[in-house]
Amino acid sequence: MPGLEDLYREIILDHYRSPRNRGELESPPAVKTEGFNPLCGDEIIVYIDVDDDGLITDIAIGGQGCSISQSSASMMSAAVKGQTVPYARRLIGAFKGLMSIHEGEIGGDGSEADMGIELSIDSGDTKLGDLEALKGVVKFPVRIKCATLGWNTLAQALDEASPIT
Amino acid sequence: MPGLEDLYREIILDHYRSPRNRGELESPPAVKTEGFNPLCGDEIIVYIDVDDDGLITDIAIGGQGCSISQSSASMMSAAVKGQTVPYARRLIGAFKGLMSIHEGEIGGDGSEADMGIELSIDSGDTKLGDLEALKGVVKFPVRIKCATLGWNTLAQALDEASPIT
Amino acid sequence: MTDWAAIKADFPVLKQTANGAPLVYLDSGNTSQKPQRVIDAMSNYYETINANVHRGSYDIAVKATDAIEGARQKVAAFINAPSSIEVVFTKNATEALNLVARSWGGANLGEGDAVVISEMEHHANIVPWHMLASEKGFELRWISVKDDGHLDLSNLDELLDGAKLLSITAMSNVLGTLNPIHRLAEAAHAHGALIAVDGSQYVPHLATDVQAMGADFLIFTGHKMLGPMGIGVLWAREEILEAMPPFLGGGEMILNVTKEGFTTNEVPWKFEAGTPMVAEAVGLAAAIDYLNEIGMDEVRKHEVELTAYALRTLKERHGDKITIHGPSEPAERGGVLSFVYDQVHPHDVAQVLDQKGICVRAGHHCAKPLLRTLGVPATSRVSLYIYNDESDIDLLAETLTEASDIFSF
Amino acid sequence: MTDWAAIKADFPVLKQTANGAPLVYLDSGNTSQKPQRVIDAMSNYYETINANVHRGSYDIAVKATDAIEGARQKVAAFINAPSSIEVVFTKNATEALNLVARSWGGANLGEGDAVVISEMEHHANIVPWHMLASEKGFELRWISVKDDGHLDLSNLDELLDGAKLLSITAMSNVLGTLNPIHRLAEAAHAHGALIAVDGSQYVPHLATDVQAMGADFLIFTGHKMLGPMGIGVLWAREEILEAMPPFLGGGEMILNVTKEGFTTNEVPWKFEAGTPMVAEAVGLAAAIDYLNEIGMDEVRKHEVELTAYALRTLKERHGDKITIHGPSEPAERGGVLSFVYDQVHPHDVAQVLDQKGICVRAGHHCAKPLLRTLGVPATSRVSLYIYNDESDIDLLAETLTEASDIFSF
Ligand SMILES: Cc1ncc(COP(=O)(O)O)c(C=O)c1O
Ligand SMILES: Cc1ncc(COP(=O)(O)O)c(C=O)c1O
Repeated sequence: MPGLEDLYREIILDHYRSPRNRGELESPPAVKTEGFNPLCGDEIIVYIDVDDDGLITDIAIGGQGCSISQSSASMMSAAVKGQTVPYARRLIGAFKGLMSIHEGEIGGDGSEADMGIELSIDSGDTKLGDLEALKGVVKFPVRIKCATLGWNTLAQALDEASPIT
Repeated sequence: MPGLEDLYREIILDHYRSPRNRGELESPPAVKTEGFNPLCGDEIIVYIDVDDDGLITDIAIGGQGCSISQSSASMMSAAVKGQTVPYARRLIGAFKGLMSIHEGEIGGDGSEADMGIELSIDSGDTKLGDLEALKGVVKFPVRIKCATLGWNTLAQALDEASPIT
Repeated sequence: MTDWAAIKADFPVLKQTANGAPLVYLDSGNTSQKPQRVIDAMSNYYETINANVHRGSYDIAVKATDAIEGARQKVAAFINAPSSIEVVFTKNATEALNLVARSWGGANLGEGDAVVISEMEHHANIVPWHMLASEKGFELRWISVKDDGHLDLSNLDELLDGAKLLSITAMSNVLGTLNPIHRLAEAAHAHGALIAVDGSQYVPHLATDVQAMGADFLIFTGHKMLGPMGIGVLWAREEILEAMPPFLGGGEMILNVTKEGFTTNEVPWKFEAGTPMVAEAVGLAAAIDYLNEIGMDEVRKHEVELTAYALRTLKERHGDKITIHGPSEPAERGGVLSFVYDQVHPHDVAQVLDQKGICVRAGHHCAKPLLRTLGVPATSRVSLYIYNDESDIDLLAETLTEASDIFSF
Repeated sequence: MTDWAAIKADFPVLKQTANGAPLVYLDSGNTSQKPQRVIDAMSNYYETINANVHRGSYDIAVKATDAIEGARQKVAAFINAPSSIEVVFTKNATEALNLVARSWGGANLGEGDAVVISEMEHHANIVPWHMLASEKGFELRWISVKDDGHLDLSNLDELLDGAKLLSITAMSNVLGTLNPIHRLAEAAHAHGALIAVDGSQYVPHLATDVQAMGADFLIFTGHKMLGPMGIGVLWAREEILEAMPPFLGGGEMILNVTKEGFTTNEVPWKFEAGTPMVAEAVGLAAAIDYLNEIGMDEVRKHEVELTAYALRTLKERHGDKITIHGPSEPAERGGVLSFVYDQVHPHDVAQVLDQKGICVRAGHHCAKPLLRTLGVPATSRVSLYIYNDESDIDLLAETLTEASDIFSF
C-alpha cells in the first residue's frame, strides 16, 4: 500500500510552497494557454515567450490547484526555461511516459508517450532530477491528471508558439 | 393457477369464429374511429350510425387482432346495436369496471370505471350475458387491454357522434 | 427509536476496508451506498422474473411488467404524486433535466422568453439550459447566492418578470442550503411561470410532497437515495406531460409507426423509449421501502442532529483553520458540508483522509458557477446519510490535523 | 467442445417454473437471461466498491472508476474498436440511436439531404429519424425487403445518391436476416455517406469487428447479450465523435461551466452526462467475459445448428399449417424465427405456449413497417440463445398443436 510519503516528497512540497516562475507574462507577445482538470477544477495557465531561434526565453505559471498540479507545473517551468522548443517537447513526452504506466491501464491513452526518452536527458540543469520525485504519483492514479495538467498545457502553448510543420 | 379454459370460453371462441357486425359503414355519414394496442399491434375500427334521437342505429367492426380483442368487440357490437348512446356509455363504464380490477393493481387507471353498474342492466338482450364470459380475462392481466380495446374505441366514436355537453 | 447501528450494519460496503482502515463513507451527496436488501432485490429480479416489459404475454413478462409498474406506483406515493402515470423513469437526474429542457423547453421557449435558475445549481440544471438557449435564443437569468448560503430573493419579481420557467434545486449539493420551494413556486406561478424542482439532494433526505411544494416538475436520481445507478425520475403534472412532445424516439413510446410518421403512446411511456431499466426500478422500489420503514422524518432528524454535531465538532477542534460554507443553522440545511481547511488544497485534504479510509469529495462538485461566487476554486465536501454516526465525524476531525502537519508552511 | 448443458445450468431463471412448468425461454431477441456470474458481478460491485466515478480520489472511487473504464476497454476489444475512447455508454440501444440522430444528424442534416434506412428496421432506428426529419426537413428513404426476407438492393445506388447516412440493422429482429454490412458500407462510402449499423441483434450472437465491417457507427444494447438492462453502447470512429456536438448536458460531459456557457469534455465523456451506470458496465463486462470464454464462433455455430433444427422440426411437424418468415438458409440468418400458425392469432399462440412455460413474443416486434410489408399484422417469434437446446424446440413444436385444437374452425 503506497503511503502519503510516496506522494508528498519534500521536494514536491517545496515547489508547492515556493512555486518557481509564478506570475504572468504580457500576452501578446507571450503565448498564453489555459488548462483545466474538469474532475477537480484545477487550472493552470502557461505563458511562454519563444524567440526566433526557438528558445523558450521566459515562462510564467498562473492558475490554482492542488499540491501535485502546482508543484509539477513549477518544476516544469524550471526545467524548460531557457531551453529549446524541441527539447521541451521531448521532455513533455518523457514526463508523460513516466506518468502513463497506470493511465494506460485504466483506459487513458499512454501510447503517444515517448517511453524511450529518459528524464535524465543531457542537460546540466539539476531541476530535471526534481521531476523524478513525481514518480510516486503513479501509485495514486487519480493524481496523475494533476501532475500532467501543466505539461499538457505547455504542449498546447508550444504548438501555438511554434507549430509543428 | 388460471387455465386456458378460463380465458377461451366457448362463447368467446364462437364470437371469434363468427364475429357479429363485421364490416364497414359508409363514413360519413357513419362515424369511424380506430383503436390500436401498441403492445401487440391489434387494431379495431368502429363505425357507428347514430340518429337524431341518440339511437345507435347501426354498428360495424373492422380491424384485426387476437381472439379476445375480436370477440370482445363482436359482443360489444351486438350489445349496443339499437341501443341509446347513454346506455352504451353506461355499458362501457360497466365493462371497464369488470376489467379494471387488475388493471388498477398494476398501475392502470381503473377509477373512471363505473363499478356500480351491473352488466345485467335492464335489457332484454341476452347478448349482455355473453359479456360475462369475458370475466376470465381478468385473470390474464395482459389480455385486459385486448378485451377493452374495442370498448375504448367505441367510447371515442360515441364522443364524436354525440359529444357530451 | 431507530437503531442506527443496525442500519449501518445493513450496508455491506461499510464493512470493507480502504487502505487498511475501515471505510468511513462521507460522500453520499455524490452517490449513496446500498443496503443488502436493495442489492438482493435486483439479483432476485434477474434470478427469477427477468423479461422485457410491456411486450410479452407470458408469465415472467407479466411479472416483470408488474414489477416496473409497481415501482412506478411506489415512487409516486413516495413524493405524494396524484397519479403514477406522472412518473417517468430516466437513466439519471441529468437525463430528466435534459428531458424537461428539450421537450418542454423546446416546445415552449423562444426569443424574448426567459428561464430563471440560481447560482447554486448543479451543472445538470445549467448546461441543458445553456444548450437550449443557444439554439432557441431565450434568456437565462440567475438568482444570486448570498454570503450566508441562502438565495438572494430581493429581486425575485424582477427576475421572474416575463419568465416561463423557474428551474431550481430544493437543496444545494455544495452548501446544503434548503431553498424555500413553496414560496418560489407561488412566486413563479404568480408570474405565469412553471417551476421545476431539482430534488436530487432533497428527496433522499426529507419527506417530499410535490403537491404541498406546488411543484410542476420534480427531478431526482435513484443512486443518491439508496437505490441503484442507472435510474432517475421525472415527475410532472399530468397535463404538462400530456402536452409535451416526445423526447427520445423508439420502441415503447409509440402507438403506431409507418413509413410516413408515428403517433405517440400515452404518458408516461411516451417518454420512455427503448427497453427500460427494470432491475433498477425494482432496486429503487426496495430502497423506498427501506426508507419508508425508517420513516423520512426519522431520517431527517438523524441528519439534523449529525449535521449539528459535525458543525460543532469541526469548529471546536479546528477553529479558524476551517471555513465551512453554507447556512450555520442545522435546521436550515441538509447534511452536506463544504469546507476549506487551513490553506490545504481540497484535493490534498481528500488524499490525506483517504489514507485513513475516509471518503470525501474534493473539487467543484459540478457547481462551478457557485464556487466562483464563493470565491474558492474547490472545496472538500462531507455529505451524510443514515449510515453515518458521530464516530465518523470524530475520525474526520482527528485526521484533518494530519493534513495540517504535512502542509504547514 | 462446449458443454451446453453446463451453460444452461448457469442461468438461474431457467430453473424457475412458469404456470407449473419448467421455464422454456425463447424470447432472447427481446431480452436475454443472465448467467449467475453476471448477476454476482453487479452485487459484488455494490457490496465492495460502489462509488461515483471520475470524481473522487478516495480508494473505492478509484476502483469504481477503474471498473467502468475497464468495462469500456472490454467492450472496445469485443467489437475490435481501435480505441476504448470510441465507446460511449448509453442507457440502451435506443438512446444510442437517438444520440446519433440528434447529435450527428442535428449537426449534419438539413433540407436537400437524405438518410437511408430499411423496411426491416426496429422502431428505434426509425422514429428518431422521423422526429429529426420533421424538424430539419431532410428526406428519409427506405430500402425494401423482398419476399425471401433479404434487402432489395437493386436500387441501392439510386437510394444512396445524395444521402449522407445509411442507418441499418446488421440483423433483423423479426426475420433473422443477416444483412451484407460490408457491402453496404462500401456502397455508402462510395456515395460519400456514412454508415450506422444497428448491432442490437448481431453483436450478442456473432463475432463483431467494426473495422472489418467498415462501419462508422455501431449501436448495441447490454441486455440482449447476457448483460443487464440499463446500458447500451454507441461506438463511432474517433474523428466522428470529436466533431459531434454534445447530446445531453450536465456533469461529466463538461470541462468548464460559467454563467455564460460551457466547454465540453473529451470523448467519450462528452456524451455521458450525469452519473453513469457503473454497476451495469461491470455486469456488461462480466457478460463479455462469459461470451468470450465460450467463444463467439462457438455461439454462432450452436445457434446455426439450433436454427436449422427448429426450421426442420417445425416444418416436419406442422407442414403448411406454419409459415416461417425470413431466409430459409440457417447460414444466412440468426436464430430469430417469426411465424404465423394455422390462423391462430399470435397473441393466442403465445398464450397457449405460456401455459406450458414456453416464453415467446407475439406482436409487431417494434417493426411495424416491416410487418406491413410482410402483410401480417403480427407474428409469433421464437428467438434462440446459448442456453437453448433441441428439447426446447421439441416442446414448442409439441405445444403448438394445442393452439390448433382450441382454435380449429
Ligand atoms: C434491431 C434492434 N434495434 C434496437 C433495439 C432497441 O434496443 P433497446 O430496447 O435495448 O434500446 C432492439 C431491441 O429491442 C432491436 O432488436
Ligand atoms: C443537485 C443535483 N442535481 C443533479 C444531479 C445529477 O444527478 P445524476 O448524476 O444522477 O444525473 C446531482 C448529483 O450529481 C445533484 O447533486
